[in-house]
Amino acid sequence: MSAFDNARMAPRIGLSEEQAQLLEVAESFCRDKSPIDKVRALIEEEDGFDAALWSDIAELGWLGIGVPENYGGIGLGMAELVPLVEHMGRNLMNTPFVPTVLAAQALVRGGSEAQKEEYLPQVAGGAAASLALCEDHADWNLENLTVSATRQDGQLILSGKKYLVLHAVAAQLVLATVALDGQAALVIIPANALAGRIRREKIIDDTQRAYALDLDGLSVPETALMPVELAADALAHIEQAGALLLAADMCGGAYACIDYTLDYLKTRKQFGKLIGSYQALKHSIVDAHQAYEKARSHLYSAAHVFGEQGEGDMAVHMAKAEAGEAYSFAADRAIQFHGGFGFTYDCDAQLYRRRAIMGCALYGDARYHRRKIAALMF
Amino acid sequence: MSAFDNARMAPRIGLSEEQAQLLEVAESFCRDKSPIDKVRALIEEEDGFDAALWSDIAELGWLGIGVPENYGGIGLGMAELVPLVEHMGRNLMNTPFVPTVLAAQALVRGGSEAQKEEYLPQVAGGAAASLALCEDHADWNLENLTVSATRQDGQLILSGKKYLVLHAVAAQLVLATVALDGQAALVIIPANALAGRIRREKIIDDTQRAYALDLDGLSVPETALMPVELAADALAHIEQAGALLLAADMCGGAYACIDYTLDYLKTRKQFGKLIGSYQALKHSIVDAHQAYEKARSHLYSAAHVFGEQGEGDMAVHMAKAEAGEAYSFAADRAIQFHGGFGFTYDCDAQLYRRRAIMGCALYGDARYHRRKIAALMF
Amino acid sequence: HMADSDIEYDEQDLAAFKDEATAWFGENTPRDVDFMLPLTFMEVGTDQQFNFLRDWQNKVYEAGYLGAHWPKEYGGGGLHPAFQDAATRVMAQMRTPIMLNAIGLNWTGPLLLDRGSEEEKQKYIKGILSAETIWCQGFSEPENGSDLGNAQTRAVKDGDDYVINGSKIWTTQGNYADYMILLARTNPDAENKYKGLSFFLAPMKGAGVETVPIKKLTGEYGFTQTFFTDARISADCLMGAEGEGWLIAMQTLEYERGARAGQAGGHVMMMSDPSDIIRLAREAKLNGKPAIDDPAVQEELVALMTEARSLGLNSRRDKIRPLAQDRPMSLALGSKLASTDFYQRLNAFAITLQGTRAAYYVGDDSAHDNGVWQRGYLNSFSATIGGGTSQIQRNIIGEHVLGLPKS
Amino acid sequence: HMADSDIEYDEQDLAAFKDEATAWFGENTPRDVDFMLPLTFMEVGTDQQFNFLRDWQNKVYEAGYLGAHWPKEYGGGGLHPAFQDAATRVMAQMRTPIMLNAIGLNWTGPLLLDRGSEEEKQKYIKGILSAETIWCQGFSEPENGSDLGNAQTRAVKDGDDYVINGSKIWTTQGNYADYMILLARTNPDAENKYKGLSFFLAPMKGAGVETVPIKKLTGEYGFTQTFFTDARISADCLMGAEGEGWLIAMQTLEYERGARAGQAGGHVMMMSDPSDIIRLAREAKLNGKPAIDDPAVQEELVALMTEARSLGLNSRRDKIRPLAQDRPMSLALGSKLASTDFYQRLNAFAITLQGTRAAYYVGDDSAHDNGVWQRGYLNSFSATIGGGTSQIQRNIIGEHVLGLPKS
Repeated sequence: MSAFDNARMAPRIGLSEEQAQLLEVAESFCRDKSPIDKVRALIEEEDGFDAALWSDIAELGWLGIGVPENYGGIGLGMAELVPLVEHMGRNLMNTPFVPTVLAAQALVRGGSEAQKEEYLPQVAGGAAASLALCEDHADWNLENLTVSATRQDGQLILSGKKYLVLHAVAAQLVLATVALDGQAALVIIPANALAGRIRREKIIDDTQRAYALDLDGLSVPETALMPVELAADALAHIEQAGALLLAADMCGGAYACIDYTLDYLKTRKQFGKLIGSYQALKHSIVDAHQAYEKARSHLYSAAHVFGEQGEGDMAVHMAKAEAGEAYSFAADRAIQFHGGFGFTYDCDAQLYRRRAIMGCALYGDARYHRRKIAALMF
Repeated sequence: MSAFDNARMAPRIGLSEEQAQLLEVAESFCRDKSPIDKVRALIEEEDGFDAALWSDIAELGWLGIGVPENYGGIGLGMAELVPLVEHMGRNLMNTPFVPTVLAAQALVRGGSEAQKEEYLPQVAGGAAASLALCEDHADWNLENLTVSATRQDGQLILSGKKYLVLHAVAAQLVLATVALDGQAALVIIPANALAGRIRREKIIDDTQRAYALDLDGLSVPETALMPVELAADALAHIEQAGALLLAADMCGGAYACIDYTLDYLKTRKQFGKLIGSYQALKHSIVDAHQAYEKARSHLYSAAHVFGEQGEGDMAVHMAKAEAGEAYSFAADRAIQFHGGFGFTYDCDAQLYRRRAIMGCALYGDARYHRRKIAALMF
Repeated sequence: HMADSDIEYDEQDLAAFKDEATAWFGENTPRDVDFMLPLTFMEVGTDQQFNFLRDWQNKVYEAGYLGAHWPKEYGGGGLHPAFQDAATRVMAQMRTPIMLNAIGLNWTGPLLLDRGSEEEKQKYIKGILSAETIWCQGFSEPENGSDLGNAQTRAVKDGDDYVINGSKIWTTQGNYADYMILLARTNPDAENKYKGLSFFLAPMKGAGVETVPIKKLTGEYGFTQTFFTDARISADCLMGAEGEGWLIAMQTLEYERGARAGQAGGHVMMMSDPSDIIRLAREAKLNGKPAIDDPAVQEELVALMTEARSLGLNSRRDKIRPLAQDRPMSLALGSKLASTDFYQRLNAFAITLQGTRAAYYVGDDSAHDNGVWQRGYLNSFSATIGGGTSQIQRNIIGEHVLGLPKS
Repeated sequence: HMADSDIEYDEQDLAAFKDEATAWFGENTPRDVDFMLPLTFMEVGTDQQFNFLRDWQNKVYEAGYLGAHWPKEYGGGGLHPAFQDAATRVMAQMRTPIMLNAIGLNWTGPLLLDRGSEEEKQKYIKGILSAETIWCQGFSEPENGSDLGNAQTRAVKDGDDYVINGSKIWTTQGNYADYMILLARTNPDAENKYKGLSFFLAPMKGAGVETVPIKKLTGEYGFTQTFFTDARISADCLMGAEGEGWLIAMQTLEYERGARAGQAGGHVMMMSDPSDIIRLAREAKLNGKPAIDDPAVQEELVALMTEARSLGLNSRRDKIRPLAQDRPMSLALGSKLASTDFYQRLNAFAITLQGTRAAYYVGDDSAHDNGVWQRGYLNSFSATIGGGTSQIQRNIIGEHVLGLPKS
């Protein structure tokens, strides 16, 4: 039945005025602030991002977009974050933006009144934050938790390790998922408590930064525990929000890497002809472009119906699956079509390809999301 | 483990002298006896095959190849049948050959001494035969049987219908699978008993003939029952033998339809250029050719190790899966690359495409056989 | 020329119109027809099918649900386009039989309304809507399947007539048509092949015009090859001026590709609803279990549903400027490739869900859905080949959208 | 020139030789090396790796398991090719470290043995086998990646020398090599671009030769760009006559493509065993279960194993005349495309089995198999791009095997 209805129901897409304005601003801002030579320079930096750029972003108020006004935010939603992250992806921009706004979402949906009042204004004001979700089992299911917390006279004693915590060193607070009395829960860990517990990870995407956190024996006050009764809803929200933003980043990346490859196809000659005139390359870049357009339609549809029961989840799953496949295919062909140059680190194609692999590894790849859709449909 | 071994074990392939000779004979025989205009003429005929050609085949002794010498055969095996069926497939030749030799295999492996002495010499001598295996449930598992037989004073009373019985009207005997006391069994039904119970089916492959048999209330003497203790082994053998021969037919068809398309690509001009010079067509026909070569290697490997425990089954599953996909892809592109002409019934591309669909529907398609391999490997 | 889509209209009138339409089609849509109805206007193979659809189109037109936005003075309804869109959507949702006179409704009609003379509009528009006069298309030729500009059919001025010689192929309903929009060469010596072409509204019933039905790969009919042997047509049949043929033909194709609006409405093709394949996957058995229980099948079904949704989303997104300006025309020019390849993949996959029953074809009791999937797969090539093959479409997108050099 | 493969040899000798080889490699294959060994000769990025592999090749040669079938008088073993084949198979099965001097062993060596002068054979063969003299290849140029015939590096005769100017790219081990097989232009005015080329055995250590390491997309090294600035090499370095360069280069590529025999043996690339991915699929978890339990994963794994087997079967079938004569050269010319695309697909798929751990790269404790799959995927482009891209391969097959017109 549901499948029947879903198929009959005309899928919806739309763009709010705020989205349209942000799309315009983000396009020029990200292009100007993240030229490729700067991206490559940041690769060599330990923290991998530009603090000045970070405060620019804070000043633009982008960190408060998803935060309610009464907590110092602008009170818009996920939909308005999509155009921003899309253009960050187009320009391979790397800052703690995504982990920070996702952490804010976790607080909005899962924090106590006191916690929201304490932390949301900080985050909306420019304090970087992050989420510690991934574990050694490599599972995308956020409720599959081996890291645990136990109560001990007013304190929570944590045990276990978290992985792929984006920009953990820059974050002033890290929200970690833990199993408490066999239930999923979120605890807020301040930066100072993490001293000496952070290891930078060697990840495939050189433009980003991820860290492993050793939480063994770390103790935080019980006040750091987010209300357990809100945890399940908050985690479900994070999974959707994370997938949506990663889809945006990957859609943007797919566009940029197709564009980058087109430049080469229009200027590089072999056997006396521009290589873009050969159908082997032309038709396959067309296929990449078609896949990108498809993914972008799903992305803005998912942004438009985000949060709606059923329809909203389905749209996000589709957007993440399509964006991941479109980006992966486009970047794979980008390397190939650049020939010998494509095999060098100097060619940007590999930067896109590596970011695509990273983007699929976070918040679920195409196979994972198609399974979720199947579960909803069949 | 097994997967590990299988991967390490260098896959084997070889060609016996008999195979080599038959390959040579079959190539010219099938080409001469089955030109395309004759194939098209036979489409209009009710029985769809040429009786004279059938007796030629019988005279060549091909029907006895898989029959032991002491039953009037030549005493070779399935491996020697492969080159013949491959070239029948290349030339879209249609006769009761495949159902007849498979019925013979069923008798060799599953018949009583008396039955073998009575029927095998007939079949080896030119009597067409067929197998009634398929049922309404459309399942490829030969042991999934709803058609049943019950004993009644010395007789077996059958009930139910069989489908896709190839050349049933031409067959002088039909071997049908039935459930007897909840067990799979085979019964031998003489042609005369089938009068008025045969309906010609409308199948996708116009070059072939298939019929539905209404067995309800049909009674045969208990002597028509093949030894029940041999049934399981016989059915397993038929499944493998059937898959191998269909793979051979489809490999042959894939080659022929690539060849047919190449002729067009080398002579047809559009926009002033031979269309075969466009990479969109050239590279995709190359992919079809590569898939064909792959399938053919698996085909002759499967013929070479046919019957070997484990390795034999695996090779047949791979051969059938690869041949089905190679033929389907090649014929699909053959229609497309013939453009407007490809959309007409006059273009042979559709004959190949329809035969490919038929070939996948019989004895299991690629997905089915890959599942079988997975079960063996993992 | 037609109700300006920018002028206001009363939303309540529209809602009322939509309700009436829903009611009318609910009442008048023919039920359980005892022969196979064509799913597209290219599959009209028998007189029975033709007569049935001609009556149906006429009935829909008389009821005011076809050409509702075309000018009153020529036979249209004179309403705002939103009204026809509403009626069209109702027909699609209720899966009513297709409109027969596709070339007239979607190509000739809008073309005449956009650039036809007053006489031409007076003479042809009403008959197009009522299906009284059937139109066919004469662009492709046997030797120039994809290369329309190279058309060789000659039209030689002779007094008040043109004398036509040559042959056209892929004429839909050619054996029924009263008129053909004909692309013919009036000047073989023009500076380039395009400038030598002219555009005619040519009668089909005259002497020297012969149509030969083409048997499709499905075994059915629906197209003809049309032969012109010294066929005389009045010089009035020339549309525009001599040498403008290519220009007019290209504009005509824009209506087909949906890159230009103005079509009379109603659907001329019935794409199988994607949800049909889910129903099939529930009914069909693989290895004794419903095909839909197989995870690999589920994964492909999901991919197909995702694809199906993207087709609708792409066309809606194309109307949202900020989301469609990076590469102008991308979504419009990409839609044919996307939808036709999807439809082919959908039908091909559906066949693989049927186990041994994949072997059956239209007309066998054992065939799933009476073989509609097998037939639909074979017919899907009309869309991946006709109107510019998928390979040509990739050239168009690569060159006109992505700016790549010509092949 | 070498032990004629048609002459007889004693099967027992061969069996004994094989047993000895198995025993020797069992004993001498280095175990638990504490740094990452290159999987191919194109991945030698550090001195540590280079020195290790040079010693290893020398040791294998001294033991008589490399060039066993090359003529004794030049440093070979003088045995029947079947013996070297046996030794090579043992090395592959035991996955021993690769042979370092790939260009020398597989390109220069056989070339010299087939058409080199007596002096050249005396001078170079032994050093190739012992890894004393390392060889590199100088065909491709930055501006002519796929278009070798268009090489622009100049070689100008000046007295007893040639003066070389220009630049070559993708020189494997260029920073270590003693000699380069160099394709250079001696006559810019030849009637066609091919006839202007000549072939040199050029020393790399002389003045005016500079090599600059290229950082690969993996972040590692292994290739250099080589710059010639008025580099003087003796006229004796010319192989064959002036203008024969293209001819000799094409023959050289036939050794690479395996279309010609005579290579010294031993493996210069270690393809990850297909069964490794099955082990990965058992270890890696998807949604809390071993990836291999997922039916969709199983289906792709089976397709990959089937593909892997077909690579071996194709080359065996190529030796069975009646099964390889329909389209001569088909299996030989198709093998590069088939194997390189397969290897890329294998590694790409392996990454998708790792869940969140797909995000790790070489050197992280959390990376599966220390990131060999991620790195293998990125490195796989060296094979789909180098030695003629997959697109060029399809042209070659389409034109030379299927007889299609040139693009």
